Amino acid sequence: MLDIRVGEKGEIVLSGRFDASQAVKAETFMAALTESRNVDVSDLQYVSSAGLGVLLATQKRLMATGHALKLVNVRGHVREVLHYSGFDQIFEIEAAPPAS
Amino acid sequence: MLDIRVGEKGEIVLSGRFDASQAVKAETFMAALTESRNVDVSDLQYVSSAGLGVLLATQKRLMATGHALKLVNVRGHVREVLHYSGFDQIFEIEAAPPAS
Amino acid sequence: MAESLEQAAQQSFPRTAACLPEIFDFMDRFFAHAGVGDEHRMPMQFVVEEWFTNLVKYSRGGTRDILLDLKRQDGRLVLSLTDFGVERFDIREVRDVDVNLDLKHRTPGGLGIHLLKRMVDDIGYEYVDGRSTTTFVKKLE
Amino acid sequence: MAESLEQAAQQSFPRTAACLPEIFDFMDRFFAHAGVGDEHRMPMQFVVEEWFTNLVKYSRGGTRDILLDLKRQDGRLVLSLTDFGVERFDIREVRDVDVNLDLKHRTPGGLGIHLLKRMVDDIGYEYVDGRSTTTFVKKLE
Ligand SMILES: Nc1ncnc2c1ncn2[C@@H]1O[C@H](COP(=O)(O)OP(=O)(O)O)[C@@H](O)[C@H]1O
Ligand SMILES: Nc1ncnc2c1ncn2[C@@H]1O[C@H](COP(=O)(O)OP(=O)(O)O)[C@@H](O)[C@H]1O
Repeated sequence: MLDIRVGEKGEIVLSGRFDASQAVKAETFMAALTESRNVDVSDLQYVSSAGLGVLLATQKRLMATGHALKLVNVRGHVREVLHYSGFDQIFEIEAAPPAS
Repeated sequence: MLDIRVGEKGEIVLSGRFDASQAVKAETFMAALTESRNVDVSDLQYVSSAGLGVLLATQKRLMATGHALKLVNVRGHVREVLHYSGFDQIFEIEAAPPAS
Repeated sequence: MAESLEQAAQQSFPRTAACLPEIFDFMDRFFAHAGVGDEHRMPMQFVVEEWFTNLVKYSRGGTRDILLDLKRQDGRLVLSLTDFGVERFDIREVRDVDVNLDLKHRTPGGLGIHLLKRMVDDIGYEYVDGRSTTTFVKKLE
Repeated sequence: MAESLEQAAQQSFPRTAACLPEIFDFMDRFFAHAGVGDEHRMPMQFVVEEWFTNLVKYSRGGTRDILLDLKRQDGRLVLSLTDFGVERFDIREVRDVDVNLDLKHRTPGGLGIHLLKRMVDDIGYEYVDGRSTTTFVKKLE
């Protein structure tokens, strides 16, 4: 299951698993956005190409009006998938601080 | 079916039928909002108490930070339901211009 | 006689809000067939949705499909919902909510019954052997 | 012998993405049972999701459940998906997408296969009488 909500600083917090069974839910949430936002993925364990598709479509729509999503606290499997997808060229990406 | 999207002026456009089978979808969209918005219901044909519940919960959450939804182009069945619910006291409501 | 038979329709629906689109379709077809005016469509769908979802959410003991019965009779529209194998619950005994509270004190609960009572002219209730039937009547002229 | 038998599991799933949580549960139970390291969980779930959803979306002629077969064998994890009564489609023949395009020219399409190829060490394909099996191999040490 994917949980998607607005955090205390206005950032979008994604947690859980962003797979094809959760894409419609994420799309519905993202459709409400009209401005730049950080997307905190520190608690996102998994993302598949269905999840990447939602992020990419949102980025395209926001960039058309000069806005953008920024992905923060990226690590592990999610970091790997974003990297191999070339998403570092499309999104500003901020890695998670090394685990203490 | 309920369609929910952002219109050209940043307003939320609800169209179709806002019944209990569509409440989760609307909730997911509304969860992304953090600021005041107009909600255009000119093409909303139907709303049930499940739809009212989503509007009320969103209004409560936004008002806690000094924001609010405003309902615009309200008419017909939707107008009647909002009125009997006492929602005119909770939302700023703007009626649709008379049909020409 | 033949005409009066045509002006009734019955269908059972599983206990889930996901059925609502199907229920509304069924009602639309009956309304068209029975020549019920368009101004009644949304209010009567409202009544059926509110009561159907309440049965799904609250009926004690309910596991079977819910029967929706539509009739046009003597210038009145008669909608009834029957729930089988459940405890008694008479909608007419539910107290009205206060819709004049301010936002802080408002909760979404209780609006359904409050509103549906305003959309019909009469409500009946019958309970026999676990069969619970609520009937909503709307005058058409 | 007994041990090698324990290190395999098979299950069929209906052709819908709604099955994914069930598929991941099934994989998690097998991984725990077969002692496959945690670092392989997400990448292998990725491989299975991408290929399962592609079979659902694109397999020509597919109507039957899809078979997922998991094995741990000779220090390797072997995952295969079998689709019955479909046309031939060999994933190894799919050309790579360009992931270095700028946003304007990027589309979400094609990423699935591109990425899954990077998560496995070998891919096999077998097609016999409408039975289409794609096998993904990951070295565990
Ligand atoms: N069919 C029913 N069986 C038992 N209790 C019911 C039934 N319908 C309604 N109720 C009770 O009456 C209350 C008010 O119902 P309603 O006005 O539909 O609002 P809501 O369902 O939003 O609370 C419910 O919260 C429930 O406690
Ligand atoms: N099992 C399959 N059968 C037939 N065609 C397929 C299959 N899997 C993939 N394809 C084709 O390969 C393309 C790339 O697939 P993929 O990388 O998963 O991206 P996407 O599904 O997002 O387009 C698909 O668009 C489809 O045309």
